[in-house]
Amino acid sequence: MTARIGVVTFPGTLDDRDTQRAVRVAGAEAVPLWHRDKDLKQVDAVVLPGGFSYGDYLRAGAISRFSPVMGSIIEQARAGMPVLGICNGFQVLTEAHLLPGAMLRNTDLHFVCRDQKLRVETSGTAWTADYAAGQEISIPLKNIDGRYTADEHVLDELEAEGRVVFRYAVEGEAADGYGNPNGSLRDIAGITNAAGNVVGLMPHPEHAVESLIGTGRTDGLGFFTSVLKKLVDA
Amino acid sequence: MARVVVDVMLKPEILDPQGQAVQRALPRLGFDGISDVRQGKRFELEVDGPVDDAALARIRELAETFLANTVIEDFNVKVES
Amino acid sequence: MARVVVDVMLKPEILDPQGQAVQRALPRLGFDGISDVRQGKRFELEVDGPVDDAALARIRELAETFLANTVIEDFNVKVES
Amino acid sequence: MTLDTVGHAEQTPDVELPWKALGLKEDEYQRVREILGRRPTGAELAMYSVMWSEHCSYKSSKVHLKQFGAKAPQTDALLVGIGENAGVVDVGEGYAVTFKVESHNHPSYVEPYQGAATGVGGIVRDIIAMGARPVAVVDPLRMGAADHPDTKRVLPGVVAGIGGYGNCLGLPNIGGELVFDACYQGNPLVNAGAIGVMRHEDIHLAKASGAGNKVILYGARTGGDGIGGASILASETFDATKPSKRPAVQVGDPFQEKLLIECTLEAFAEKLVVGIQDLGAAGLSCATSELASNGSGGMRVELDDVPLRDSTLSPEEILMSESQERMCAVVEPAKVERFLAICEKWDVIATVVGEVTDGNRLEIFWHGEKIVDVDPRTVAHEGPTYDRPYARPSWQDALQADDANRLPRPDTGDELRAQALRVLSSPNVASKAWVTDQYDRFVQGNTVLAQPEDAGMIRVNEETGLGVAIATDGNGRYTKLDPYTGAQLALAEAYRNVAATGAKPLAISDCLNFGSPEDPDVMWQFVEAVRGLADGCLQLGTPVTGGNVSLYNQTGEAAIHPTPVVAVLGVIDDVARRTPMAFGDEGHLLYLLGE
Ligand SMILES: Nc1ncnc2c1ncn2[C@@H]1O[C@H](COP(=O)(O)OP(=O)(O)O)[C@@H](O)[C@H]1O
Repeated sequence: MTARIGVVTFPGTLDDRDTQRAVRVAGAEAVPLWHRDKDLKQVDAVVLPGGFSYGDYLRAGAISRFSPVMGSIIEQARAGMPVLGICNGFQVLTEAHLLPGAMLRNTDLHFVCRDQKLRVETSGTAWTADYAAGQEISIPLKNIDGRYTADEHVLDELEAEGRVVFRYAVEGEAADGYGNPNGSLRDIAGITNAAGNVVGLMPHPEHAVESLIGTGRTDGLGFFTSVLKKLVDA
Repeated sequence: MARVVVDVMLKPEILDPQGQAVQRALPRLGFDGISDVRQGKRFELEVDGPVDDAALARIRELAETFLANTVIEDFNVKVES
Repeated sequence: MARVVVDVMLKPEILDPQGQAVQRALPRLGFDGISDVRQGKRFELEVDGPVDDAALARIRELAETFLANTVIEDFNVKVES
Repeated sequence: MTLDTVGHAEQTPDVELPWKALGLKEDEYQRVREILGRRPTGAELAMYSVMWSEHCSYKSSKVHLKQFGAKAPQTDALLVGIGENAGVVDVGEGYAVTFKVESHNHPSYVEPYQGAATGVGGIVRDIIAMGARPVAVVDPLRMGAADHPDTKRVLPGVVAGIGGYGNCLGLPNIGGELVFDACYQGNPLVNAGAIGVMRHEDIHLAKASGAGNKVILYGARTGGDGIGGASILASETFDATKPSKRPAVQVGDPFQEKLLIECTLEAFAEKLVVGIQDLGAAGLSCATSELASNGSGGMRVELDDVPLRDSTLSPEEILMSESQERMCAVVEPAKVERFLAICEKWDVIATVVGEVTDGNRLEIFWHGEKIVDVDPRTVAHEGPTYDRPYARPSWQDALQADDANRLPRPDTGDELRAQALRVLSSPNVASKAWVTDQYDRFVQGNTVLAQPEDAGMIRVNEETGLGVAIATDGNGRYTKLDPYTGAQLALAEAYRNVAATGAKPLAISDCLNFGSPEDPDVMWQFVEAVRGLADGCLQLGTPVTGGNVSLYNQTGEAAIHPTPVVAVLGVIDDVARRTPMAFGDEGHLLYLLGE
C-alpha cells in the first residue's frame, strides 16, 4: 500500500494534472479532490496546486478559500495532515489563515516566469525531509502576485522558530535565476506552520520532476518523496 | 496638502468579470440581497499645492488620458474632505 | 435599491508598486505637484432592501472577511448618496 | 416600436434599411433582396451584413486562397482541411493535432490589453471547438518603432494581455515573434496561434444535424459588445429610444474560458455533442448560420432564451453581439440533461435556445414572431466574392534596385565592431526575454522546448514520447521587396526552425496581414504572396490547414508592409531525441550546412 495524496481542483486551477503526475512519479497514488466536495476520500496528504482559481479575481486565493473542500482541509491540517500549497495553493493557505502573512503584486508589476534558484532553509517539515538545510535547488517560478509580506513581528517569529522553509537565493547572476524575483520580504519563498505539516511556497516543484520537461531538472521531486517517506514510515 | 480621489469604474455596459466573480461567491458566504457588484480602481493622489479649479482640471485631464481608458472606463474626480 | 461602496486600500506601511508606477509616470506626462499616489479597489454593491444599520453591519462584515484581506488592507464602507 | 418580422417585411417592401451604414454595397444589398425575394428584416440584414463582411466572408481573398486547395501536396496527414474552425493533422499513435493562427490587430491598437487578451481567447475557442484540448499558444507580434511613444502605450499592454489571458488559461506560451518597424505604428499586428491535441475519434465539426436535436448556448451571457453596426439598425430604423451605448471593445474573462475548456472537454469525453461552434466575430449570426448550413437540416432558434447581460438589447443586437467566451453545441434530446449537468458542475451558464429542424431554413423567433427566415447557406457560404484588380506597383522596380550593396562597408575592425554592435543591440535582434518571461512556458508539464529556442515543442504522449513542434515566422521587409519570395522565405524559415529541433514538418497555418485590398498595389502583394506560399507548400509537401486573412491594415493611404506570418507544425516520435539550440558538451563539432 502506498500513500494516497489528494490534489485539489478549484475552478481555474491549472497545475492539478501536472501535480498528479508528480505524485505518481514519486511513487504515490494521486487522488483528485473537487472543490465542492467536503469528502477528502481518506487521503493521507493534500496538495493545493497552482493556477488562477476563480481567475485570481478579488485576490488570489480569496474565493477558493471559502470552498467546501477547504473546510475539511483546514480541519485536517490542524489535526496534523501534511498539506502543501504551491503558488495559488500557497495564496489559498494564507487567505485561509493556515499560514501567516499575505501575497501582494510583484514589485515590478509583471508576471514572471523563470527557473528560480532557492535555498532550502529547513528539512524539518513534512515536505522537505529529503533536502538538506542550506541546499540550493532550482525550480520554475511563475506568478504575478508572489510578493510575500507579513508584519515585522510575524517575520521575526517565523525566523526565530525556523519556519522560513525556502528563500530566493540572491547570490549570483540574476540571469541565472538568482535574485528576489518579486520583492518578497526577507527573500521568503516558502514558509511552514508551527507543526511543520503545512507548507506553502510560490515556486513550482511539480514542474521539476522529469529531466526532459520544462527546465530539465528534477529538483522538485524531493517534495513528493519527502512526504511519501513520512507517510509510509508512519 | 490635500487628497484628491479618482475612482475609475468599467462602463456599465462593459463586462466586469471580477465584480461578477465576487457576486457569485456571496451566496456561498451566506450573503444575499446584493443584486450586483462592480469592481473598479481607486486612486488617492496627495496634491502639494491648493486644490483649486485649475488643479482639478489638470487632474481630470490626467484621469482622462492616463488613469482611465475611456474606451472602456468611466472616472470620477473628487476632493476628499 | 441603494448603492453601498466599499473602498479597499493597502495599509499605509505596505509598499504599493502600482501607485508608485503611476506616480513615476506623472513627470513624463507633464504633471508635477503630486507627492504621492496610492492605488486601491472600489466595490460598488447594489443592495436590494433598505440600507439600515443591520444591512451596513453585514456589509462591514463582508468587507472584513472577504472583500479586504486585513493582513494587508484597510477598508471603508459608505452609502452612496 | 414595430417589430420587423418577416411578415412585416413582406408587407412593407419600400422601407429603407441602413444597409450602407452596416457596410454592405448597393449590389450586395440587392443580392440579399433577390435571395429572399423580398426586403430583409432588420435581423436578417444584421446577419447578412456581418457574415458578408470581409472579415467573415473572405470576399476579396477567397478566389486566391483556393490555390491552397488546388496546389495542395499529396499527404496522408491531413484529417480536416481548410474551412473548419481549424485544420487537423494526424501525428500518429491515434493522436491528432489542430492548430491555427489568427489576427486581432485593430482591437489591440484601441485597447491593447483587452484586444490582445481576447485575441488569445478567440483562437483557443477555435481549438476547443474541434474537440481538442488546447496545449500551447504562440504570439507573433509586429509593433511600430521601439522608441515611439505610442509603442510604449501599445506593446506593454499587448504583452500583458496575451500573458494575462494565456497564463490564466494554463496554456504554455512556446513561441512567437516581436518585430519593430515604423510601418506598423498605427497598425500593430497582434497574431495569436494555438495548438490542441485530441484522439482521432474525438474530432468534432461545426455541424447541426439530426432533426429534433437541441441547440445549446453556453458560457458567458450576451452583452452589447462590438455591435456598433447593429445599434445603428436598432436605433435609427426601428427604435429611436434604445440606449446608444454599445462598447466597441470586448473585455475578456479568461477564467470563464478556462471553465469553457473543461466543461466542453468533459462533454466531448462523454460523447454528448453532435456538432459544435464557438462564437467569435459575428456571434450568434455566425454560429447559427454555419452550424445550420454545414448540417443536413435547418434550425429554429428562440432568441428570447439567450441569457443576456443587458436586458435592453434588441434582437438584431443579440444576433450580432461579439461577447466573448460563448459556445454553441448541438446535442441529442436524451443527452441534454447530462450536458447541462456538466455545465452546472463547472459553473457555466447553459441554455437550450433552439433545435435542428427538417428542411433547410434557419428561422429565428423573438417574442413568438418570426424575424429571420433564410437559407443559412446564403448567409454563411454564398456571400459575394470579388476578383479585385491588382497590378505590380509602379515603385516596385525602384525598391528592388535600392539594394544593400550600395551601403557603406566597414573598412576597419573598429567599424565592423561598431556595426555588429548596432545590429546586435537593435530591438529586433536584442533579447526578447523581457517579453517571454511574462508568459508561463511550464504549465501543463509537457513543455520540451520553449524560448529562447527557434521552435517550441510539446510532449503529446507521456508513455511513448510522441511530441509536436511549432515555429512561426514572417518578414514584412522581404515580402515588400518581393511578395512571392518573401512569403516563401517565411515558410522556409519556420520549416527550418521546426526541422532543426528534430521534428518533421507536417503542415502549416498562416495569418496574412495586408493593407487595403481596394488598392491594386496591395492586392498585388497579396496575390503574389499567396501564390508564393501555395507553390512553396507544394514543393515542401506541407499542406495549408487553415489560417486567417487580415486586410485593411493601414493608416490613411499608407499600408503596412505585406506581412504573411507562417506557422509550421511538425511531429517528433520521441521528444527525448529533440535537439536544443545550445552547444552540447565540450569536444562536439560545429558544422555549417548549405551554401
Ligand atoms: N512575442 C513572443 N511571444 C513568445 N515568444 C516569443 C515572442 N517573441 C520572441 N519569442 C521567442 O523568443 C525567442 C527569441 O526570439 P528572437 O530573438 O526573435 O529569436 P529568433 O530571431 O531566433 O526568432 C524565440 O524562442 C521566440 O520564439
